[in-house]
Amino acid sequence: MSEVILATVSVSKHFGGLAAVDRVDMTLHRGEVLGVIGPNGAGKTTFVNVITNLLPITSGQVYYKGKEITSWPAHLIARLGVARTFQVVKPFKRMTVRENATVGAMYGAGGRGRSAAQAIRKAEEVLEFVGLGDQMDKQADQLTLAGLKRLELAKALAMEPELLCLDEVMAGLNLRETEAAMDLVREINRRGVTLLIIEHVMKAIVGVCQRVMVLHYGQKLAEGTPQEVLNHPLVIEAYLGQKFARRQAMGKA
Amino acid sequence: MSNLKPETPNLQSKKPMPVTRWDRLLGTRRNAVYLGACAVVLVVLLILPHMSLSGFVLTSLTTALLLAVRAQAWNFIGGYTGYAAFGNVAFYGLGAYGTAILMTKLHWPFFLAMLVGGLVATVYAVIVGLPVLRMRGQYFAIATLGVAEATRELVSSPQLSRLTAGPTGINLPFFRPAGLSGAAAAEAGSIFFYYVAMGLVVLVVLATWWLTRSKLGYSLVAIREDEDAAKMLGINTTWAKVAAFALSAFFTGLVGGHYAYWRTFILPEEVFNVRYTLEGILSAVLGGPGTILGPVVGGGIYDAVSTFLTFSKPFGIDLGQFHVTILGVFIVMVIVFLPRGVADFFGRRKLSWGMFLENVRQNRV
Amino acid sequence: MGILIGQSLVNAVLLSGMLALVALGFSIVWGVLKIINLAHGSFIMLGAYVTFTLFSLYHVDPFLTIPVSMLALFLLGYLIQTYIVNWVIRAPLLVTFLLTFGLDIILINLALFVWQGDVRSVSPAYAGTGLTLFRDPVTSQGVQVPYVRLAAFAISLVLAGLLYLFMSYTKLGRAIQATGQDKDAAQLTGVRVAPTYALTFAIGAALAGAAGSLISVMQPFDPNMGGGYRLRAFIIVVLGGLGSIPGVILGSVLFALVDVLVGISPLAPLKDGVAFAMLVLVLIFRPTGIAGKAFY
Amino acid sequence: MKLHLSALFCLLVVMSLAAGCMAPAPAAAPSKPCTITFGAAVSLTGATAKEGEYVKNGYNMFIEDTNKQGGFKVGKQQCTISVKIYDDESNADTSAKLIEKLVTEDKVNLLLGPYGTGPVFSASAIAEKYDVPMVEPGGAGIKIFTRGFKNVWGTLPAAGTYLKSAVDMILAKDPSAKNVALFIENDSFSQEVADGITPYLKEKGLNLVYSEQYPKGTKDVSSLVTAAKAKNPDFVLGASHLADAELVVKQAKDIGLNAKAWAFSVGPSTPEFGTALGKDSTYILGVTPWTPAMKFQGQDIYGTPLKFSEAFKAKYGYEPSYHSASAVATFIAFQKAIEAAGSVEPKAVREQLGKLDVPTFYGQLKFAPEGIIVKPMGVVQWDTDGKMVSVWPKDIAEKDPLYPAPPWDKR
Repeated sequence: MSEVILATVSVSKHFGGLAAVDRVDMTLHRGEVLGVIGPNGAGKTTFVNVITNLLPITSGQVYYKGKEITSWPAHLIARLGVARTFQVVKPFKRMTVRENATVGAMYGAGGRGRSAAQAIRKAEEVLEFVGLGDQMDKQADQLTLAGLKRLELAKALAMEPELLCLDEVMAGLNLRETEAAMDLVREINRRGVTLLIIEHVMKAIVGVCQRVMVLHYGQKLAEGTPQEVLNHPLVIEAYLGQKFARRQAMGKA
Repeated sequence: MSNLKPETPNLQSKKPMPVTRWDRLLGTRRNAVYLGACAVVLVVLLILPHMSLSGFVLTSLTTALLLAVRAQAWNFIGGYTGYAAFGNVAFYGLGAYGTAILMTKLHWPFFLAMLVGGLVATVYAVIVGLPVLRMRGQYFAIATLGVAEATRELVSSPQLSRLTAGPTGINLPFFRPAGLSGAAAAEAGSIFFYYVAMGLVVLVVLATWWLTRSKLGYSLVAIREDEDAAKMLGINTTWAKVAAFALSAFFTGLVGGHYAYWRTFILPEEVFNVRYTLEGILSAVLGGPGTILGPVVGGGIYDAVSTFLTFSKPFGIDLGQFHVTILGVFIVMVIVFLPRGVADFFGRRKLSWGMFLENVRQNRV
Repeated sequence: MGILIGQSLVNAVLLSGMLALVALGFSIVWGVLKIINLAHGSFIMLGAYVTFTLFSLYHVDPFLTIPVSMLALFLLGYLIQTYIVNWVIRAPLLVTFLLTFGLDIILINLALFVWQGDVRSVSPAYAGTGLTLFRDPVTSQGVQVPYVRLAAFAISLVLAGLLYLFMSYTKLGRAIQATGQDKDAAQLTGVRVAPTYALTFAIGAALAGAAGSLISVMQPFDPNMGGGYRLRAFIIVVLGGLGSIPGVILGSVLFALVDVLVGISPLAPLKDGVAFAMLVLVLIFRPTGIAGKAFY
Repeated sequence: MKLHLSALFCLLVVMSLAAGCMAPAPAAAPSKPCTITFGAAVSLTGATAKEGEYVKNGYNMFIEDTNKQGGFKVGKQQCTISVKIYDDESNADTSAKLIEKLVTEDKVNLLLGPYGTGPVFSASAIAEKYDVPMVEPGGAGIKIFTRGFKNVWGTLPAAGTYLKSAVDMILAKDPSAKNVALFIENDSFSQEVADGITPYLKEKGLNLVYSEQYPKGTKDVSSLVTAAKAKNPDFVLGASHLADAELVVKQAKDIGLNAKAWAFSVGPSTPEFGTALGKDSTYILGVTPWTPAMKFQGQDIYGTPLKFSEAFKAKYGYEPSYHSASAVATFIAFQKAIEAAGSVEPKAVREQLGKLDVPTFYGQLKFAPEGIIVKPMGVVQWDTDGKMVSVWPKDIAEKDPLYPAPPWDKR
């Protein structure tokens, strides 16, 4: 098995009394695609936020390529080669698409010693790759949702990361768009980027992930290949339970 | 902010953001007309002093230029970085005091003293900025306002009076051009301070132009648009913000130095007058924050308007009592109908009165 | 020495009452409308002048003028919010900042036109009288409690109390709270935002008016008096924490204590500077203020 | 689009220029048959609008009365005089701009001064720049005169001397007085007052038991008053302006700080002080260069303070304060200098101003080498029937001072 690129040791994040992430251990190997699934509020996004130290960690350690990076400044973690996208897209609205990606190219893992001009070239290359080549001069806030998701991806890729955390890049995309996105993700992985994917869209998970981890109320419920996990009794219970809940809620509304 | 990219073609996108089109217009290096306009203005400004204007007109122009610099300096932190700094007068005052103290106590030459005065302000900005820039929005605004007030009291406190002469202020050496006297000397003086002010404008505009093409510039706008996303892309936001704050402080400090030597005296209540902060911000907003030339133009317009209100009797009516009131009304009007500043005019394909109402509609409840 | 400390504490307590009233209106406007009202100082100033005018022209007792100035400022505030501030309320913070600054200039200069720049002062016959605590039999010195300040203190607390009740037990009050917490959600539950904002702003102005009336009895004033109070309101609200009436009171007590204690120390000339240093520290280490979080 | 831009630039330049030229034409060009035009920037709006108005009224009244009597005598001919007054908004920057305008565009012959330390500082710097003499009625800061300027004269005594005559008076009344408390506003003028009086107290063998500064525009001095009370001083001095003087008195009464005498640099000498504080103002001492009650005998169109104040009252309907008198004094200084020089040439006028030594309704007009008037301050007191009376120095006083001041509640 290849080198461990990211490892978390009983990572926890508490908001007041509530444990959003509860003693989660995880290892991620270079070149792997790990899916993290779980019902809403299971702590998936929080988990990523803690790894990238967008939120201060409560307890536990995070290791990147064997080096402990627990609560390093976020920008340093990013420069190490850990990129992420946001579930709620965060484009730089009053910049053009090109400029958005350029920022990533300037400050990411590959940004050091790169001149503005070089960064711009890099950005254009990445934008072509994610399929925004024809919209580089648009204002970011004029893109469609699908476009914004791609832009989110482009910003991350422009950083030339070794590890890329994708937070629900497929959510809200229609079937065709999802297909396209999945191809894109596979392609990214084929180019040697390790992926940590948070998804609701099971299709996508099964389609691209080699390994899946299930979070429930912040705790790790199960781990294994997609098939194993999806047939895991606890997982089914968790999801069905949630489905019932949702149905009842709809009944009320 | 698209002026980040020189080669950006000037294409019409469906629903252009005003700020951007303005930026693009100003930012496109190959835009001959734009360069031409700059050149024309530059030449005009260069020859103006020699068109035998009265000392008064020269002084008025000088104040306009200085205001332009203050506005553009604020633009670094307020316009590009999106942090509403309300304490820039602290840097203005420190620049003035630094210059005054160096010129009187150590008898340094003016330009050196002014430069160091600016650096004093810069250092102060770094020290203050590290804690204060951790706050956002209104809290930051208030904190900076507080810092400015506190700085004034500190400078005029008996504890520091050995250095700053406390509240009684400092007299600077009087500008006396060698070998000249009377009217000639006076004119030489006016011209000297005019050109220094103009030099500062050119300097600050070039600095902005450089900034918008530099990595720092990119990170500042990224921070303005979304600080978390910026962090996640590997931007050291703390450092970037402090840098912007320091840059802002440096130029504000330089203006302070110019002021001190020009006025030949400084008093705490004068050089730390919150008026200076607000004029700067208003000019920047008037012209269009986050643009290369907007604040400079805004400074010119603001000064012209207030000078006009002070001196003129439109339709023979003496505004007398009311000119400050009218200035207030003018500010309110601009804020209500043109919150994006004059830059807004350049964001539209065709200008119509409708745009004002549109602005209101965007922001009202 | 004992008297010095005792007197200082009394001063602090009495001062805090008045400051609370100064900050209260500022605080709800900020908390609910999310705007810093730079014209708050001018509202206080106008309140003072209402009292001054009634007192000097018709010899109305200053304390009886409080309702008048509150009503006057309430109306003014309502109009300003409805016809000016509501127009830009959703614009970036800078815009509302500058707008209220413009209003401030206008109000001050109109006041200068109407009442001139003279320093005014309202001195009823009973001004300065008070009761003496712990009178020392020998020197017959003691801790003085001036009636005027005592009354002002009481009135401030009463108004604060009334506001609290209004906010938590009336329909309107709750509507204001709801709007403050989440404008859009409130809208969904049928709250009409624009008038609610206007009402809030008006209440803030009315409280400022009351503060002005009280101040006019305690201190000389002129049209430019407002600035200082505006900044004090800032500090107090931040100290106490945005969005809670008890917070405001806590903040003003804190401010008053610091103000008075620094006042009897060699740092006296740095009074405000110390206050601001305190402000910055609080903002850094406890951005929600000391009593923070709670909401109107 | 692009045209917009260049258009905007032109607009900017044009507007600035326009703003300059927009102002009305000079009231009197120097070419006219012998009219002497004076220029002044006075604060008619802003913080010191009131004092500015006093000064302006002084100027206008003198012009009228003088022209009625044929104006100034320059050499053989009689010259009518006129003054051009702008509003400096109590703002030093505007003040400088305006003086520059008066000199370079309105082409005034000589300059009168503004009111307020800041404006006087910047205005006088412009006067020096263009080498045009300025006599100013409204700036007592010594630093205005220690800049080596040769064009600035002032008719207010130096801030440092303000409280001295008050102290002299108190000691004359009561040699046993020992302990002094001093409140100082943190502001240019007040600081100089304090710097002047502090050594003087030592010199007189008094001991300063309490001396503290409070921020400019402070809202509350109760803590300072409390601290001073703990030192129970024999008399209290204030280096202050009107607002904070009133504040100190109000809070001294609140907190029961009593003393045998109270004296303030600025405050009690202005009429508002009495109206504002009512009976609390009684017994309080103020210092002033001039009151209508002072017994000066002058060789000028008014002659005595009383005549001046009657004329002033008749014209403006209120009793003149020292601001107006000082303003008129600046004019008289010019009149005497011009008539002695027989011309309005700056150089000649400067010379004569330096030599000036004449009695006027404002007292002896004589300038120290650096240009500030040499003149003892008079002491005034608010007496029991609510009038401001001059009580010191003896030779010009109308009454003997009331001393000691009873506790607040006994007034």
